[in-house]
Amino acid sequence: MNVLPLWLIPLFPLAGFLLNGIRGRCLPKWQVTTLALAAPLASFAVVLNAARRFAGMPIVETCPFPWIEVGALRIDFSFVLDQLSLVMLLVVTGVGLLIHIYSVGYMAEEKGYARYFSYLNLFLFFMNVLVLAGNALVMFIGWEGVGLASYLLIGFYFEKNSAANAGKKAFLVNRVGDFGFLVALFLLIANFGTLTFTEIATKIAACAGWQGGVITVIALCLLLGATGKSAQLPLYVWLPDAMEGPTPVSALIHAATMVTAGVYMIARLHVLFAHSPFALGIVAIVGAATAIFAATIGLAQNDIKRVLAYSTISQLGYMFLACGVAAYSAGIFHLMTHAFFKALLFLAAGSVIHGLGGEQDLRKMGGLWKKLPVTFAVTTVGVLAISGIPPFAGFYSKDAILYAAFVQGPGGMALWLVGAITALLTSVYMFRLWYMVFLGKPRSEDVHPRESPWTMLGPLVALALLALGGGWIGIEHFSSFLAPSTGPLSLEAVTPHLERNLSIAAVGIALLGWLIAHILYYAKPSAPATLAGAAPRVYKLIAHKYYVDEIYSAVLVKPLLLFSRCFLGWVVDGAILGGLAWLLAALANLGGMILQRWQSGNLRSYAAWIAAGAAALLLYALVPWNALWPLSLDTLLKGMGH
Amino acid sequence: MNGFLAQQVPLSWFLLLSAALFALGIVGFLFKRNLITIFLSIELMLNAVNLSFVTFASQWHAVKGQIFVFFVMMVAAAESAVGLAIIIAIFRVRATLAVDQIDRMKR
Amino acid sequence: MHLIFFLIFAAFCLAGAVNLLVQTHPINSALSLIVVMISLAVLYLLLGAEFLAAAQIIVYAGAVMVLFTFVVMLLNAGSEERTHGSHAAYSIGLPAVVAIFAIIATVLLRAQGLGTVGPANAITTTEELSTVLFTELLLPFEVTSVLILIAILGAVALASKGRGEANAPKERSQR
Amino acid sequence: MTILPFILWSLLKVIVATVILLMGVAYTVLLERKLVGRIQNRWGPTRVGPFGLLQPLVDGAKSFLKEDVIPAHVYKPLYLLAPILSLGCALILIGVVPFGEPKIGPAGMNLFEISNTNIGLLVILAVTSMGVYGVVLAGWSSNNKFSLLGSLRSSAQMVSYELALGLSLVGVVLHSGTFNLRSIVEQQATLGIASWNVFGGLQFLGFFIYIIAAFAETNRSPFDLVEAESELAGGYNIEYSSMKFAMFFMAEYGNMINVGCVATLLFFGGWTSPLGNLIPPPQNILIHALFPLFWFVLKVFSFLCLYVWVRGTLPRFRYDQLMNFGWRVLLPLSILNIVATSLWLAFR
Repeated sequence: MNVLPLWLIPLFPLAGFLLNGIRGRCLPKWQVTTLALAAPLASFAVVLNAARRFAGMPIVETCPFPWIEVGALRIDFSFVLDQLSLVMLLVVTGVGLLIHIYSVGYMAEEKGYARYFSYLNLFLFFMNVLVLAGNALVMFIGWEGVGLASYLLIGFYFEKNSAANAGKKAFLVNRVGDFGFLVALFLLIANFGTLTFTEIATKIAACAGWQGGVITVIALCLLLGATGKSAQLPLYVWLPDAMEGPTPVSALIHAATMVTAGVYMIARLHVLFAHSPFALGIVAIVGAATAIFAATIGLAQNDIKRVLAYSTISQLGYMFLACGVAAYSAGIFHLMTHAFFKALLFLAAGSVIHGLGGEQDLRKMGGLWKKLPVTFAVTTVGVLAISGIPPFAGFYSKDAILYAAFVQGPGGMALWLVGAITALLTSVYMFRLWYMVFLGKPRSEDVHPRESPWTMLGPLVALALLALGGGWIGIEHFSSFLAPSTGPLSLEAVTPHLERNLSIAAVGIALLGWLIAHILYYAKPSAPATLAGAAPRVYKLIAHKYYVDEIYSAVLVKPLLLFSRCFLGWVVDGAILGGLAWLLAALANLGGMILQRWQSGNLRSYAAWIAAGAAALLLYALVPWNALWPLSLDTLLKGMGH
Repeated sequence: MNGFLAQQVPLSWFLLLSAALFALGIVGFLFKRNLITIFLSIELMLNAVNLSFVTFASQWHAVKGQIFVFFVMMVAAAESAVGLAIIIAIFRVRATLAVDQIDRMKR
Repeated sequence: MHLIFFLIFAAFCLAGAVNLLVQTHPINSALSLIVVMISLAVLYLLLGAEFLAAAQIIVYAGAVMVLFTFVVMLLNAGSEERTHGSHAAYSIGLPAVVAIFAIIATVLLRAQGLGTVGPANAITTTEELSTVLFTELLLPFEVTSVLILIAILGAVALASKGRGEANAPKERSQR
Repeated sequence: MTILPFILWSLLKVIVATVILLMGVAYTVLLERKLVGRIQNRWGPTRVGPFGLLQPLVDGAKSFLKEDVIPAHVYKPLYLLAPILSLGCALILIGVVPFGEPKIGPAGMNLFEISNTNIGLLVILAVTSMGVYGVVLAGWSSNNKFSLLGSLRSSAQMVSYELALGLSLVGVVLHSGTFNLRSIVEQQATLGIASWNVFGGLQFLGFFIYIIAAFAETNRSPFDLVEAESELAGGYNIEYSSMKFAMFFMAEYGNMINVGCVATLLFFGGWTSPLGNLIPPPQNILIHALFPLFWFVLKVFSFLCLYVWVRGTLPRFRYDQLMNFGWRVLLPLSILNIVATSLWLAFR
């Protein structure tokens, strides 16, 4: 078992980041490109090598020196490679590599080419650290690092105010989640005395009857962290705004990899959730609610990337739903297929935007299938995959999740229902997008679309193939492979009937959604408007994304601002601190006025004072005060003590 | 005659001399107006201290006391080089060596 | 013999130091200090520190004081001016000096166990001195050499006319 | 040891040595005038006495008898002090110089040296370093710009070259392991010329640095910028006349003799013969006593001739050349000599 050292995997992107970040400005473009592509390629090669030789036993690699050692607590800098992280690594480096290649074409004309790629490599570095982490603290480093890279890349066009604000928003909202994660880390240290995943598992296993209690608290804190990073209710608000970044970034970070870190984290720490049914239920409810909530918003969005963003939130909800019903492998399976088809859809959208010269509004597109044939083809694959139509990848994973939910009993039925409705909505808005972009008549005159270069189309085709065939591995194989890491997928009451019926129902739902979209957006283009007119309030509510941003602004941001300005600004800073400062200044001034006569600048006066000081010191040191004066300072202090 | 020759000198006399020289050095520092003379007074104080070092080295039969004086000499040499350079620099700017007139940092 | 020498050269010392204070011209003060230093060298000899006696004359009287006289001559320093710049020097400094001397003298006169020196006392040879200096105290010795190097550089930098100062007289003449 | 004979004998030795030294000084002047004359293809003094041998006495008498002028504007105390200091420093050095093999005389005294001290070499350096004050004070107290320039030059020059001078002797000290001049000489006696420090001690470089630096210390040509007749009209002693001038003059030649003595002692085996201990000492007590004295005087005499020869041959340095040479050539070379010597001593 000669696996190359694990630390090589994050090392290459880090090297790429450092080289491009420091020297990139001065290098010619082809060298920047080579460097930027070599990093993920090398990482991917190492991961492939590891995957080929992986024999089922987790590989742990620990830095020989202790990283943090406080009392009994010892935290090492360790990496671990097991089934879960292997799958994740394949997705991260593989999709990452494709998106790097795509970016070469997409970003070719942009300023800050080297900066872009150095950030992208930085992201890949931190993502690899996150995935490979052998304990929660290393994971936290990756967690924060991807947040940083995400912030930098969302604000890549920092000249644009909206982009800069979106970056800040993402950063701040993520802080709320990170707070949860940190509290969970502290609780873990306090209760288990370790942060290493395997040790936590053994310590929990040691007392099998331990349910709920502090574990629930830890799990809920972790869930808060996960909702922040993975854009779940209530912390999803940053993700739609994050679309301000370049489209490949949206594909890589905000669809395929980083936002799935929450799912990964829950799967990684599933032992905690397994001992807290309550937390698990909350996970499922959050997932289901987010899924349907985001899907409804997605129906009414007109920005191509925002539709995809809400779709991403919705699909992430699916993954949480899967985790919530303890079907972690199903969640990871969906994570993988979603990475393929959502990256594909984002990149295809990017190709459309690129072809239209930056246009993102769905209402100005239409009939592009002739002009952008390859993009059209791959988008079709993506849409079919996300809608869950066999034999595309999405069908298998979504089916697995819905099935896993369904078999959970009555509560599971409800979850299944929500999931099914979400699937319908997903199908509707995805085909809506498909119809509005590619079919029908061109809605705008002044667009001159041109097909993208092959550096962009190549990755698209590759991802399309993955989106087509990624699910054929089947949930049974996948979950049995993952079983050592995430536990077996417990599908009781497995009856072939039920599974087949549910699959047929899911396909039927997806086809129904297609039909609705066909009617509304192709056959009868005027229908949506009448529909919106029929229920204007509902339409307005959805179109304004349920006013969540406004509510957050009114409930949280505005009062906080008011508090800062009035109390902190006027009272604390102005009156108390300012007054104190003024008082101190006045005192200093007064003292200075008195003392400045001393500071005459005359050397001899200074010397006189020095001599006086020396005389005083000598007097103090050499004269036996105790003998002269019975009440010396020492006796005085002693007397006070008694 | 020989008895007189063998007469011992108490070490405290050396120390008293050292103290007197030191005090005279301080007085020089306080009451001399010329920068160079003030500097000379500092050297006088250093020498006074050196004398007490050598005396104590003799008292305790310790070589290190003498080595300390050796170090003081080296440091004093360095100090006088820098100090005199400073005096030259001051004189170049102020055209005077009277300390009472050199009481501003700015020109 | 020691007593005679001590009395003679202690007297020279004190006379030189007092003369340093009394003289108004810096060159006289410097010469008085040389007298003090040479007398001190003799006292070192009495105390058995023969290497220090030679070093005292070579380093102090022969190098440092030459530098002083050189600077006095270079700056063509005149006699002291009678100025009254500091009252503190009289009102604070003088009592302080008296106090310092009085305290030290009191302590010394009351001290017990201080020895004496006479012809029978051993002489510290240069070998003894250098053995300690180059074994136990090698590091301080080397550090001192660095200090002296820095002092040389500092002195050169201070005394050489910088670019800014070379222009300074011109500016003044323009005003 | 009783004290009174000790004091009397010491006094006697001091007087004899000083008188001989002063006579030596006087005749060194004659030697210089004769030799420089021959170098310049003239006779030098010939009139007074046979070959002009009485010339120094006549010169001395002239100096004594001339009117002793003290200019009105000089700073009198220092003006008077300076020549005394100069000559005093020049004469005092002979006190530590052993000029013959140790011979125990009456009152347990060594006849051929005034005092034998552990730190003889350091005393020589100390007194040399004090010698600068005579020149400096003379120049300053004369209140004359030429004198002042001369003394400024001299103090800078002497301080600069004293460094190289002191460092050049470190090699010898390292080799002999003592500051005691008698021990240094006795160590060079074993193999005669082969064990002299300049050859056997490998102090060839040290000797050259010493002799060059010593020329500068004594303000002799080619380093006589302090006097520099053509530039400073005589330099520091321009305001001096009669006996006070003669004292400076004598100090200069006394210093030459001192340098010759030190070079002889440190580098050329002192009083030992070129064959050293290789030949048995002569049996006759008188010859045994005077034989080393002869060698010592011969060696010093050759150094005096070297002085004169150099003066007759080399032109004067320019001032910047002088400083450059001292700081950039001699000082590094002397440090090199120390390093090389210590390495040799450590690894031999």
